[in-house]
Amino acid sequence: MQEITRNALVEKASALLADGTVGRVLAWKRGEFDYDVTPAVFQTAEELARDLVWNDFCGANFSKYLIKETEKSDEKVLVFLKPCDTYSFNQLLTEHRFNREKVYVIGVPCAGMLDVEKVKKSAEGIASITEDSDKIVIETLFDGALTLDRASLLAERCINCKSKKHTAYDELLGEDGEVLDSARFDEVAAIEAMTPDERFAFWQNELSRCIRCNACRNVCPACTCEKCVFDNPASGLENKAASDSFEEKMFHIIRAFHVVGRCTDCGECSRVCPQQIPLHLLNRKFIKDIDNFYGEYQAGAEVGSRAPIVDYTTEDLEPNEAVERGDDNA
Amino acid sequence: MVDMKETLIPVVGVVTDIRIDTPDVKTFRVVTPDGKKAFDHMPGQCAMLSIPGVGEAMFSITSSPTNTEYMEFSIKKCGCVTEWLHSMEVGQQITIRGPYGNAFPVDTAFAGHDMLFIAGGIGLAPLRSVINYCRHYRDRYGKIDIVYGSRSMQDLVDYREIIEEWSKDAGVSVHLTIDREQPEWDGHVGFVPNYVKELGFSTDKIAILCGPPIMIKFTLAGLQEIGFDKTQVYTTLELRMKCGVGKCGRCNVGAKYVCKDGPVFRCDQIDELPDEY
Amino acid sequence: MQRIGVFVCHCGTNIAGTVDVKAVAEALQYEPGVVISKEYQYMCSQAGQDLIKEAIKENNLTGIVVCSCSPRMHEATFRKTAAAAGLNPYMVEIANIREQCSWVHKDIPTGTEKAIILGKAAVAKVNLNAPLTPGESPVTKRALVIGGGIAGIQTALDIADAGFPVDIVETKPTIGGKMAQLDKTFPTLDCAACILTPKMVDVAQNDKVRIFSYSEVTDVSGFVGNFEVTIKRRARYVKEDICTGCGLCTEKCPQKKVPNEFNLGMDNRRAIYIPFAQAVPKVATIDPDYCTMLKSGKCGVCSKVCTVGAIDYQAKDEYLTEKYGAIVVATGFNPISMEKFDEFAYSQSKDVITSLELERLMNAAGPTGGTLLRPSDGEHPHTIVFVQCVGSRCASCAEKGKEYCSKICCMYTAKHAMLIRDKYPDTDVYVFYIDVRTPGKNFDEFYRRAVEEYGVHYIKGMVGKVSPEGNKLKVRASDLIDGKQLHIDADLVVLAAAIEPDKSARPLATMLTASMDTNDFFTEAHPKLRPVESPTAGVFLSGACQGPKDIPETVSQAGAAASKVIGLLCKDKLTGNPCVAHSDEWMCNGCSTCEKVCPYGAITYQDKEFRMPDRTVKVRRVASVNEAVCQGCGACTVACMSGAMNLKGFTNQQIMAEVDAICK
Amino acid sequence: MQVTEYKPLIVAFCCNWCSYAGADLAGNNRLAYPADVKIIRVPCSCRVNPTFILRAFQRGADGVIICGCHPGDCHYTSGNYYTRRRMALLFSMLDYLGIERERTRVEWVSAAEGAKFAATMNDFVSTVAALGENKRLEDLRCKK
Amino acid sequence: MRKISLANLDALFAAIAAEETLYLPQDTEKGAVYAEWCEGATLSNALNTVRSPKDFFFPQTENLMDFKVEGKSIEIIDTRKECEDFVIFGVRACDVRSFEVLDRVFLSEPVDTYYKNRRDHGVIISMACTRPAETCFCQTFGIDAAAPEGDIVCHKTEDTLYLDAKTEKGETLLARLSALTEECDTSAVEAQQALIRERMAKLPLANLSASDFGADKTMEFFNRPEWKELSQSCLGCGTCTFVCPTCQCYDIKDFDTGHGIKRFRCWDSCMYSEFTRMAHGNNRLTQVERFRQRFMHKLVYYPTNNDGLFSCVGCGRCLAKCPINMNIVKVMKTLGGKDNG
Repeated sequence: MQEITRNALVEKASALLADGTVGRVLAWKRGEFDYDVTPAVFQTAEELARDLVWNDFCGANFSKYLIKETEKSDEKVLVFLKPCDTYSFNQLLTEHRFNREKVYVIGVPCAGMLDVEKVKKSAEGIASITEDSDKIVIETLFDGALTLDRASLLAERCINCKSKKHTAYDELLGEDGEVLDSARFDEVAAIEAMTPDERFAFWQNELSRCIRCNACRNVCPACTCEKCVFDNPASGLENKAASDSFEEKMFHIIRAFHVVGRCTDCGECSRVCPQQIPLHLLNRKFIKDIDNFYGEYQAGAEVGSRAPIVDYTTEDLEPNEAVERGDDNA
Repeated sequence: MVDMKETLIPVVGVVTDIRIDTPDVKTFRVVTPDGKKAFDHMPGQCAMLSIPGVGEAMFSITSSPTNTEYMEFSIKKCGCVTEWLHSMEVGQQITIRGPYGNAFPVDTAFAGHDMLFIAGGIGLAPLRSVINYCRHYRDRYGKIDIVYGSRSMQDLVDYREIIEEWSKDAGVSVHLTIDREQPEWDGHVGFVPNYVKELGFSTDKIAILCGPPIMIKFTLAGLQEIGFDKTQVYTTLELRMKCGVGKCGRCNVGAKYVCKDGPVFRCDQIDELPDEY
Repeated sequence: MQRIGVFVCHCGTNIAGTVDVKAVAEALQYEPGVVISKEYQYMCSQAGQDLIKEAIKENNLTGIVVCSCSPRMHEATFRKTAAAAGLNPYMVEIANIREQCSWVHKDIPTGTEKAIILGKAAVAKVNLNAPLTPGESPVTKRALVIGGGIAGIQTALDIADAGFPVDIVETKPTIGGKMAQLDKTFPTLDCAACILTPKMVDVAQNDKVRIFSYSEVTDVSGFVGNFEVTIKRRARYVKEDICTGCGLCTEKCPQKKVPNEFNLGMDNRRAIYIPFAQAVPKVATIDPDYCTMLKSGKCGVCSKVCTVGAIDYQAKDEYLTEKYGAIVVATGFNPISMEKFDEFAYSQSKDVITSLELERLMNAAGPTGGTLLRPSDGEHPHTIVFVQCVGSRCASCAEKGKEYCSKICCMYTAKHAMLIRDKYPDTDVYVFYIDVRTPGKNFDEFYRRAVEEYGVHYIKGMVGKVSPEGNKLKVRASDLIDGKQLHIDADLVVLAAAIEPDKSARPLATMLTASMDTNDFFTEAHPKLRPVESPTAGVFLSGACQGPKDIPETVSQAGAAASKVIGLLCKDKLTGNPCVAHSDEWMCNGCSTCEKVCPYGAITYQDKEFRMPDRTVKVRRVASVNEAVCQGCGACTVACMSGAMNLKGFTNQQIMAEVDAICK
Repeated sequence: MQVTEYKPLIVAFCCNWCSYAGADLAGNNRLAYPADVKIIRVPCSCRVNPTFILRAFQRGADGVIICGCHPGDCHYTSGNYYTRRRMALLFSMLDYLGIERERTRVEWVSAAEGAKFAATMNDFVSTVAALGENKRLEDLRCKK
Repeated sequence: MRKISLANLDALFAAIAAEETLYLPQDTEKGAVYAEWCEGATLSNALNTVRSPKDFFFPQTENLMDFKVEGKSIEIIDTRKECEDFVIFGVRACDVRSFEVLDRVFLSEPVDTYYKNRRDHGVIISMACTRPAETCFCQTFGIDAAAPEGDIVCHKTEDTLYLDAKTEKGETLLARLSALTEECDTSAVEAQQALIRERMAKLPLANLSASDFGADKTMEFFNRPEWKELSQSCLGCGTCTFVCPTCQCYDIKDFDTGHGIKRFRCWDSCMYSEFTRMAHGNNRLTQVERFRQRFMHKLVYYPTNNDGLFSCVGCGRCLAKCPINMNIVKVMKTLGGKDNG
């Protein structure tokens, strides 16, 4: 259950629209079903009152939308950011992707978001979903009502939440949290602990399901290139649907490499993957390695920080040792 | 089943002649390896040329169907396929498939009419096929007027053919214009739409327009000003064609597929399409 | 599509011996873009170059591939050839089928197959080459010489003679370097001071030369013709322009117990000192480590005695930034530490000394006034043992010594032995050696005189152990020729210590981006053909910083370096390397990642207006590269995610084409 | 029984200033190494984009080695330091994906180390040869 | 009508697989997928597969032809091969309809022989849906989940599978399986159909109507201002098009293998910003146009050219998979006035 109510968001946004602080509001919009929430731009208090939602399914990270949204006019854009979203927000500012002055950030505390896939796995034919503190009640079409532990339906990225602390905001609703000690690298470590053959089999199985829909890339707040190398025939890397399993590996390795030191581990890639490929495990591997090799670094923790991939010391470990070092940490 | 002809599989073509028309337009003559024309076509139809490894691109066939020996393509350099084509030498093989799209109604709607061809820049390429078809079957058509303009004298495609053949034909009037004054040019200077209005044609003709979108827009307006009806005006939207067979999903303007329903459209038909071209 | 000519060189039998060059030429003829493929005996010869030129003209070639020796050898040659035939020089690619093929592979099928693949890769690359035009940059007509020893002095003088201003930066309070510490010089036995000090005076008096003594280089930026160097002028607490060098302060200073480094610690100096009588600049320097005034604020004697008021206890290190067109490195050498050579008891006995210490002991201005006396008891030594190659040619003792030959030891030892025998005929002198190396004009004659006229005992063999016993040094050695063990009771043992580059060289090399070998000697641009240039453009090498050398060699190299500098400074403009990074502004998203990895600060950002396809105007932040500053490393190209940053001459597409061709 | 010896295909990226010169020196000194090694000259090891490495594997390479100046000796001062970090991360990722770690390597070879160059290549070729054909990063379309 | 006890299902599958390759939905940790049947494989109970079965006829990538290029000459190699017979089991009513939608594109002149080849050799065994999901809206497009089309139509009850051949292909196959099945009446099936129809009527999207859309309505919808708002959060990814059973946009590309050129066809998406970029420019410049194209195509353009047939089958995959939960239902509800208001 989210600490802040939907009405608090509506009131706040309406007030800021009314006094002219902002011209538009980026927030979550109600959909057909209780779990179906769409990012939307609101321009009037009426729209907000009618359609804004704030519930356990507001996973979408608005940071990347700000690039497009701030270009549209001179008015300020109000955006609601969850703690993890603020990391992406800062990272985008580090990369000069939009003008901070044109954004009004309201930080919203987050109690974790539910994984729609998990919800659907536990119930067929969902008629409605209601929250009741730590329980989720799902009314189904054919099987009556189900009551489930909220914790059991939390998204992986929320179970392993890295921070409840907003790293950027103009105004905060409720209390700010702390950076957490999460177990987010456990899954990576588990894969590292496999034999090379097992690792290969694991990733071959995962990546071969990729349909190259580019949802992971297009949702990724770190993927903001004017033109992606994979869309650019001149890059020599362009490919659309994979004709050979090599291409999926190429795409995902290079994509992960391109966001090294820039990925904030927001987890959107895994959330949107229609094939449920655990893409965050690629990015997290890089984050884990960076922490191990070069000292802890959290992209987006502050604006203007220098990522380890664009830095060095004269005493860095050798690439040939890196793999072994990885093992030791496994 | 696999004995069926597959339209996506091309045939080999050999480039037997390359003519430099303008600084960025070359005309390529293509035959099959055994020296024949790859396939028959009608004026306005297109063919897909390709260089394996570089890609495919659609071009209007600029030679007339009446030419039974070979096909010609006037191609402007823009993009990687055309760049490659421009760097070819005689004897190079390419692949060719087609013909694609509909044709100008040369034997139906056009028959017996006075013809007014209006082209800008590389826009002459698709019209050349029709012009030469009409010249070939001269008695089927009335008076032929050709208004052709380009940025400069050097940018006039097929200049030699225009001067040495077209303008010498009986009943064919050629009106050339260039955008800006040039010392060696003693002809008309000015943009095509204005020139058309200046020339003030009688309105009992079929007009065929081809050129950059902006030219088409203003010339059409100009024609209407001098009394033409949109049903008398034809143009071609070949630039939107990609796969050639109307299946790849790109060429449609509204519900019309340029590959199948076009590329030749009468201007009143275009009016019925949503504004997406 | 390019029109490419392929030219396969036989290089006599160097290539043709292991590579079927005809087969290579034939195989490459069918590669995309290739219109002509030829082979010839020596492509780099005039006839070979003419063949290329003619082919370019006849076939309207737009690019050429030369399959020959390493591009490091003749890329420039063939670029010039292409340029002479009207082809852009950057439309040339070299397939290295000699150093990286024919010379390392044995049989013809293997060599030929690989040569063809390397040729294909070069063809694939040249297909994507674009003509490049180098940018131009102005030349600052001033040179910097780092190091004020004989090498630096000579270089500075020669540059100044040509009319260009030159600055010398010397870390010591005086210039003069190692040569100022020497007594006599081989093979002429003339006095070092007599030939060096006039040069020191010359340089001091030359109005084109500025000397920054007691100073060091702390930062170098820029590039050939346009270096910007920060020089730290260490506080000497004496105003250089006021001090007359009278020396009164150095006599009155109460702090007398400062080891005198000029005499290698064999005597003491004051806390305020002038290193030696002929020092340039002849001004005093206060040693802050020993000066009581500076350490505790109590004393001030020197200030009181100074008649001109030159003392300034408040002085601070000063930094000045100067622009230079060329930089000469002349950081010289030092004997290696003898601490680790326990077998020679250097640390245990004062009477085991190094040759440089011996120089001071024999120098009239030295601690003993030129009389050879044992450091331990001031007695006259009667038996002296010289040990050669201590730490030199020492493959097995790399942890304490050097693998290379220090080159000068044989000669100076002969000099020492001869001088001792001449001055003290009652002395027995033994020299233990591995080999005696005396190539050089009048060198062998000099050595033979030591043996034949002066009766020096040269013994081929190793000294196994030196052990102090009483006032003697027991020397155990082997005589390899007679095959017996020798025991000598020596009064003095002189170690010919290996020499190594000065410790300041390594950080300096980093600042200069100049490369060094594993021994920290500066690498020359070419060991034979460009011996006084560093691979880093605009950086030149003078003296022992490049490798062990004696005075005549040092002086001639100093002159050579000067002439290279003069050649550079004579130019008004330099044409740069056109293989620099370039940002495709349409693809750049202004993220600043490339800027962070650029070692030269060549990338800046600006807001630019772009006309978008929908005819709106958008202001975007995009990167641009300063082509004069970019050195073309390519770090930015990999940092750039979108591929907006590319390196001309080594584009992503070109390298991938090479990869593809190799992996075909 | 006739066994054709398996010949791996090795792509070596060598920086122009140190390793390429080191390879030349190996040639000057006639220090042999297998012809399976094909060298691509790059200005600096930091020019090597991970995509080049994957591309080589896609196209049939069995091993990729990157050679640059020794850390601290980079002609461009810091290029190889970036290489070191980039490749450390990339190699670790490839290993994580179960791709044989021995197929990729970074070696620092100076212009003076002709012998090291030859020895490195000999060692790398035999290591890769022992692994056999690259199956895990291959593109079947590129197989003959 | 024939029937077989569910206990004998494996035998049925084995019998089919003995002669043709048999594909059926199988459960994985990440949802149901069509996979080749092999000993021990079980039929998924899931409503539908994550990816649609369009791959069987229009695979994500396929090689069209090869080229050998040497010097200036080119050799074209026709790599087409006669496809082997195969059977797809358990196709839902919506997906069966999608084949008709695809047929009208690929089998219209000029016939796409790659598609036809596979289509000719595929037998479709469909399966009625007893437990439709909240995202289902096939009935909007006149599809009856209780009575799918297909070569053979199946109904699965608690203990029995009922099979009914609807085409010649189906008859042939069913005849071959006659030893395993037994003739039966239609009462059980009819009972199930009644239940399905009752359930369908109760679905949240049961009342969604397509009547506002259809042939020749281009001008009515093309310039509607709502497109902008609907498309504003679209990521421009291809998820909806790739999970869609009827999306068939493709691209033809060449791949240089180093020893020849492969010309292949792969799925493309009209949602991609690069989709209509050609040498002369891009005629769908912003996501508004691309987004509009997709839905106009499904709801207007396709019906205009295909006798009013919609090219959406209401399978609900895009509703489930769109990263931002924008979908055709929301588009229809926003644009379609009177019935969906």
